[in-house]
Amino acid sequence: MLKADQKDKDKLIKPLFETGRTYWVTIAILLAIIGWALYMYYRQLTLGMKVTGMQRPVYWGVYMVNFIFFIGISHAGTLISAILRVTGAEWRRPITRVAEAITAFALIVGSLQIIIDMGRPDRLLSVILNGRLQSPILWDVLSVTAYFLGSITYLYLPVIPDAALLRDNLPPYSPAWRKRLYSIMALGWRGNRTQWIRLEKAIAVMAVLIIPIAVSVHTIISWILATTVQPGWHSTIFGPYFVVGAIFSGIGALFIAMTIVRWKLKLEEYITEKQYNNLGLIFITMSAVWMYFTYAEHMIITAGQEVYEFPVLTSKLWGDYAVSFWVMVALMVVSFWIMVIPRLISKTAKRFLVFQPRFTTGAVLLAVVTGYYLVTDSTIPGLSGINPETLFFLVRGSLLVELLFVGLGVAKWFKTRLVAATTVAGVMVVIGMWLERWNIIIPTMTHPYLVSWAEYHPTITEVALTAGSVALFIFMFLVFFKLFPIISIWEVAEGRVIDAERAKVTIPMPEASGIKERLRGKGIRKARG
Amino acid sequence: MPKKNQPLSRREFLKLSAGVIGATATMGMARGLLTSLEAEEGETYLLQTSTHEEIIPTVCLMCPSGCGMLARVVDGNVVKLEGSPMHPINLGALCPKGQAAPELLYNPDRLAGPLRRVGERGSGEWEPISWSQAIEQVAEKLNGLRDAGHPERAALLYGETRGQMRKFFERFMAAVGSPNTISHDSLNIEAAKLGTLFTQGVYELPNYDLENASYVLSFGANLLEAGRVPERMVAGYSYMRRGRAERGKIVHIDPRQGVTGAKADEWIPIKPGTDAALILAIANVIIKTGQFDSDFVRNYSFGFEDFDDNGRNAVGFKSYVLANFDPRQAENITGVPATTISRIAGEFAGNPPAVAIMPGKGGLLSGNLNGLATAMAINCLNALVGSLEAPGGVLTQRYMPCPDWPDLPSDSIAEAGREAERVDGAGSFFPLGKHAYQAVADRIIEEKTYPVEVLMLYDANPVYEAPGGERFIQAFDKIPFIVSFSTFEDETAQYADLILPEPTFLERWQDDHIEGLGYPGVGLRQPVIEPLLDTMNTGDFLIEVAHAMHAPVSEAFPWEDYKSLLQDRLVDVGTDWETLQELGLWLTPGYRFSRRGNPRWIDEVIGRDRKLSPRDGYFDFYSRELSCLVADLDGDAREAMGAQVSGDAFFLPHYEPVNYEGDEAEFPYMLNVVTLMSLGPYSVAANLPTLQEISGMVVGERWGSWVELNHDLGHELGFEDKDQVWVESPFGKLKTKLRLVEGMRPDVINIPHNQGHKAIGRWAKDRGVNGLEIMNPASEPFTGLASFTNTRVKIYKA
Amino acid sequence: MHLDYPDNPLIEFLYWLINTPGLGGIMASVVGGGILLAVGATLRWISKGGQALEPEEFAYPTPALHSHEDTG
Amino acid sequence: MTNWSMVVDLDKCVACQGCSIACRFENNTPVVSPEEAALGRSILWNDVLPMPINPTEDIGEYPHSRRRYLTRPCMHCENPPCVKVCPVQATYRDEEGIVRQNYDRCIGCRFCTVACPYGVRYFNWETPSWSPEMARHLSPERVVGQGSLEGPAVRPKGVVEKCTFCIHRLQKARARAESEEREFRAEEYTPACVQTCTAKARFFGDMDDVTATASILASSPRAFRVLEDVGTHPKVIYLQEG
Repeated sequence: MLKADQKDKDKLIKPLFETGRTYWVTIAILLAIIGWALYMYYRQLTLGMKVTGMQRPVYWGVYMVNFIFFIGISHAGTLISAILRVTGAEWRRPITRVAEAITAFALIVGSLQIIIDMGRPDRLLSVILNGRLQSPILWDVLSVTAYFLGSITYLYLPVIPDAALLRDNLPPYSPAWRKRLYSIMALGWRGNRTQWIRLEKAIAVMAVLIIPIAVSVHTIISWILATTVQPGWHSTIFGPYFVVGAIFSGIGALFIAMTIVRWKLKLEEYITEKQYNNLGLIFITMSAVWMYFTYAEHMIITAGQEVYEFPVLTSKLWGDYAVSFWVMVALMVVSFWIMVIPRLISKTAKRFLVFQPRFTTGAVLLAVVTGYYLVTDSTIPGLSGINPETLFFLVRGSLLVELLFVGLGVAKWFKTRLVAATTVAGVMVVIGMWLERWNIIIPTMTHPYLVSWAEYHPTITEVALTAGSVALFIFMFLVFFKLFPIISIWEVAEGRVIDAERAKVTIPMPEASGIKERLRGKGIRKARG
Repeated sequence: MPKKNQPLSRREFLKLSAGVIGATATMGMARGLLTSLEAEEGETYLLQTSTHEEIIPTVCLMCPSGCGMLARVVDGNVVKLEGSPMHPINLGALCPKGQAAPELLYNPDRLAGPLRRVGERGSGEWEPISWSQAIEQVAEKLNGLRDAGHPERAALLYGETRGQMRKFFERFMAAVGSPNTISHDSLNIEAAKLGTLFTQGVYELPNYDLENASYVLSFGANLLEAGRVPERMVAGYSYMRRGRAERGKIVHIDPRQGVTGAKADEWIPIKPGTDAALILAIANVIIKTGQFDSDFVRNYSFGFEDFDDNGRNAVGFKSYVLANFDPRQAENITGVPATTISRIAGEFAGNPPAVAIMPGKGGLLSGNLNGLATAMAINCLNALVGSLEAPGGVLTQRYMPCPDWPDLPSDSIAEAGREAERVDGAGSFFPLGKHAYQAVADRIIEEKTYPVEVLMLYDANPVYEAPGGERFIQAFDKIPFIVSFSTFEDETAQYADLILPEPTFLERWQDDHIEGLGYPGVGLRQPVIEPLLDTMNTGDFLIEVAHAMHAPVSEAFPWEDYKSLLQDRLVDVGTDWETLQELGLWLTPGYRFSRRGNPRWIDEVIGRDRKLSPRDGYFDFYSRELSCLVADLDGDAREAMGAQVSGDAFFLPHYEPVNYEGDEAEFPYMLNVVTLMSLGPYSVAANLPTLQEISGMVVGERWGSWVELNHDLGHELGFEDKDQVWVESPFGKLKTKLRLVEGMRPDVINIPHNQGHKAIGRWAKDRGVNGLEIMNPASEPFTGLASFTNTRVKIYKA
Repeated sequence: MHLDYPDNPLIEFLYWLINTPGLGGIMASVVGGGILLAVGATLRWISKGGQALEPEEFAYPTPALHSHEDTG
Repeated sequence: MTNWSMVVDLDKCVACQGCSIACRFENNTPVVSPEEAALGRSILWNDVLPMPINPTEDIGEYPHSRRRYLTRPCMHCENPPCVKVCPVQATYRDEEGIVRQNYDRCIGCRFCTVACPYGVRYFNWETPSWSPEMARHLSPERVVGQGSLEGPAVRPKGVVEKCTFCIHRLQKARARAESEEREFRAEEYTPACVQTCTAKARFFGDMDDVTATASILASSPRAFRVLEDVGTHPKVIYLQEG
């Protein structure tokens, strides 16, 4: 009999057996959406792909965008948790389970997109029977299979001790099937030393193996596009660009999941600001790298004299896809801003006018007014004498300055609200990364070489199936975490022990006069004990 | 041979018993039979094909080209049509319309049998009747007219008649006693034919020896999309371009670039309706530089120099042109720079053989005599450089010899009826006119002549194809009995009392003169399969009607049916019926040029069809035929009828400014309706879904209409490509999609023809717009030609 | 076209490898099957670890466990 | 070994679209509804494109503007990007250089349609349909083998189809030569578009036969290939205008 801590029991095990109304309502809504999507898919099967907005030349549409997006999200987990495990980052412990679950479910939903996208899903088996290794689709089959199986394993291995713990600490009112489930899942886990050592070895090996597989998955997805000669896709940068984007969006998804879990299950004690802070730093890095790649990708097209690539670029910069492109850029910039700037602002910044709420409010109002004039293109009273070209720059310039001030004010507000800032950034990045996939696939598809340029508008079928996919993802998440603890109990417990051990080590503080104050000023405290 | 992936393992497969299609195989064995034998036990088929296959030659009728076709009939179904390699017009090729003809044959909207109207006219309520009932009813009506002594009150409007059909109709109506056999020529080719008659003296469209021409000037002749014989022109063009050692040059002069302008070596946008001025300016340069064919001009033409007309010094072509058409003057009229005119003139005269081409249809008709004058000018230009009846120049059409029709039985009622004025006023109200199809509606409404009591419509859909065709519906109110022979319930058939559907051209007997190459030939249209539906060849029907009528009409048609009539008529073509049936055509290949001045020149080339002026072998620069025809009208009378030049200029090719309908300030654009290669001129083509799908290739549209406007101008006016716009003329307005195109004069807009049907079938109905609806419905007072291309329009956003 | 591959058996073999339908499926099956086998074996190995004759059972991996490992 | 190839003389071509429609009736491509056609879902294995089809190049200012027209069958590339990406070898290049398509194996992933820079591959967005009357003009020919269905056979929905150079005509011509116990000659095989070409602008033949008209024309100084720079090595060779 393994004994769980009372705290873990209350916080992590009890919720598995107590289900509120909200949960069931959510499940019902999700099932309704999934049902709708199933119906729409049935229509697509019987009527053909004509129910989608895809066409010639836009042979790939939202399904493909979803595919890349979900596979990208899947990098949340396994890759992050694997990297953190391998590098021995202690703070990873409370979030590994969530991350790994995201991976497994995003992979399922992502792979499903390919089947949805196929004209002949009944011939799926043909890919195995007649698979040709020259086709990047086969590379994908290989790497996604490997990644999926690896991720499932990687999700499952740490579940074993928890399943055993659950098996032994079931509340009295739990149904019998759960006992059976946990017994089976625990694989006869006894918790003796050999098992622990073997488990940890297996996890360590998996963590190392999963990293190259994960990198390969998104590289290969990018190669599906990059191995064709279509304008805008045939780029060497795509491999790393997609991997970075995947990790980036994965962290964003992880932030959202973490926050919801933390809020709903009141796990503030487990998932602390430390996780947000540290993960946030990785996020900032990825954001910067992503922006670098994005810039590089577009920069090279701008400088190149490719007559076929240039329209793809311009359609993003000021053409049909300007909205999705600039919204993506804005989301990324703002998310970067609210992650970075609050960290740079000093606590005492309040004494500057620009950080005061009333100043920010003023800037917001002014920005709204300026924006209004800009959008409606109306004349500004009192400025009619100015040369229109000067005015053009004047209005845009002042809007920019106003927005900068708004940004500073907002950053100050976020300074003390790390979780909020991170979550908002996460949401932005998830949306932004979906748009990024859209901006990569659709403008190229609509601007091919020798087919008349086209417009692509997703139909209700595609919307339904996208909604259904998201719903399915959340549904699997909810079901899984009704069965298994959201936080790897044993890992957290191990972490507590390690923390406790570390706490015993004291670094003595130099006592030289003045130094204490100076350090304190930089936010470094004297070690306790 | 590779073993792997070898597409066909022979022994395993089938054996073929006889010939098959494929370009090389068709000539001698037009009737092939392809059967597959059983495969040996346990072996797989690689190619599965039909068990029974036949190749039957026939002649296409999707446009007036009359291309030879080989129908591939597989198990009783027509699955493919190929061009007949023997046929001189298409030489084995076939355009999209011909290729798509199986959709006409198997069109689900075809009428399944004869119908009689039961509801109100136009209500679409019909009852099926039997053919004998139909024959009886029509015969009864015609007998009734004859009994009342008014056989002229029967009228027949016809569209495309091939081979014997036109003469057959004329004979039928003559036997009944009516002069009213009215062709739709006045909508399209009549101006060109009259222009040729008044100069060269033959009432024919000129044919062009493109194969041998070095330099081709095309005046609005959209020869690569829709001429009179597009397929023939394409074949000639292709040979001129790359079939021989030296590539010929084509200059296309047209406000719209189109495919022809795009393919031509040079495209010269010209102000619409001013071609005559350009042509005469070219003639001016040629005369001034002395580059004309002086032998021809001196020895075989009339009216080049001034001449003495009963003591009056009449102005000849030379002095008229020199005085009035200096390139600088022409520049002001045409918008073509004088330098360009001079250059073109030099190239034209300096690169013999050179030929100027006139449009077979459309383009020339511009509201007043200008169209006719332009056609005359083009003929004169060809004559000036000696390109008439010369290799690389203009060829004159000859026909296969046919026996004379037997004399009509003596019939006093009919004879009296035939003497009556034509209901369309051609030859009387319109002194130069031969047919005035579109004028029929107004003249019936206004009761200009006697009432029409029986109207028959053969391939005639005036409600759709005549400008302002709605007026025909009004006119129909005054006609008690209307019979349509339409295969489909088209816009006009909707208002008929009887619809007696004719089988499609793939199911009927008909002959076809091979036109466009000059030399005689005849094609034979034969049923490639048994008629699918309860239809009847109109020829057969009218013979049956004649037989059912009282004597002497019944005696006028000693033939059992139309096929036996054809057998009788084609007895002299030089081969027997079986060979004709097997090959689908017979011809005397090779154009034989007549030497200038010899008897064949006089009999066949110059002056053949002159009625009033001498058939002396002189080409008329100054039209004697025309002057005889309008001898009754003095200068003032001519002016009253709208002529804008006075004196001798009227009889010379001249330029008349177009009288536009619509004020230029309010209606800034000229509306032009263009025929496309894809949909062609015939209404039924609009109901072939395949043709609808490819209809708008030139602008990247499918299914439906659009209006073309100059790209830069459109942007200047604030239009965006693909905007919905109204096109409004003084006669009405239409809403359609705007397409901005680069190759287009800024003062012209184009609407493609053959869309905007209100009937016919599921694919044609309510699709796009019919530009003719808003065009001027007037007729030209001298010739009775439909003068609709003088319509001005404006466009604005919808 | 002058892009033909050299007449090298290795290259020909590789081309055969990537261009033959079915091989991709076999490869995918091998990879998938291999992973499944390896995972199964690992799980079995971990599960079998429970049969070791060790009296202590650890709900969590404690320092005691680790320190023992260090020394053992 | 034969190496089938086509030459199109654009100086002769008049953009009549006879080729497109001959192809339709030879190969049973369906007509799609106007709504579908507006989405570019028309299936014309050989299409005629007004060039430039997209504003990637200038066609000049009025009155010196010049449209060009390009008739475009499948290029049957020597280095076909579509074949490389097909995961199941539903499309492949046979030993005579014809890029073929097996409707029975295609899984409808549309990778090939995306990979093809010429847009010659068409996807069946719905089940092709004809009214019972219209269905009578369908050609009964089909090329079948174990697990393969090619040629004019009516396609099911959800698969990709394309120009085959009328592969069934080649097989038919070979069978005929066989039944007549003689050598097959390259001239006996002509795709439908070449046969119907109104301007005689198309030439078809064996590129490996130096005496064939097509291969002589292919060495013309006017010869060019479309999108040569994407490295597909098309076997449809065009001859420039002028």
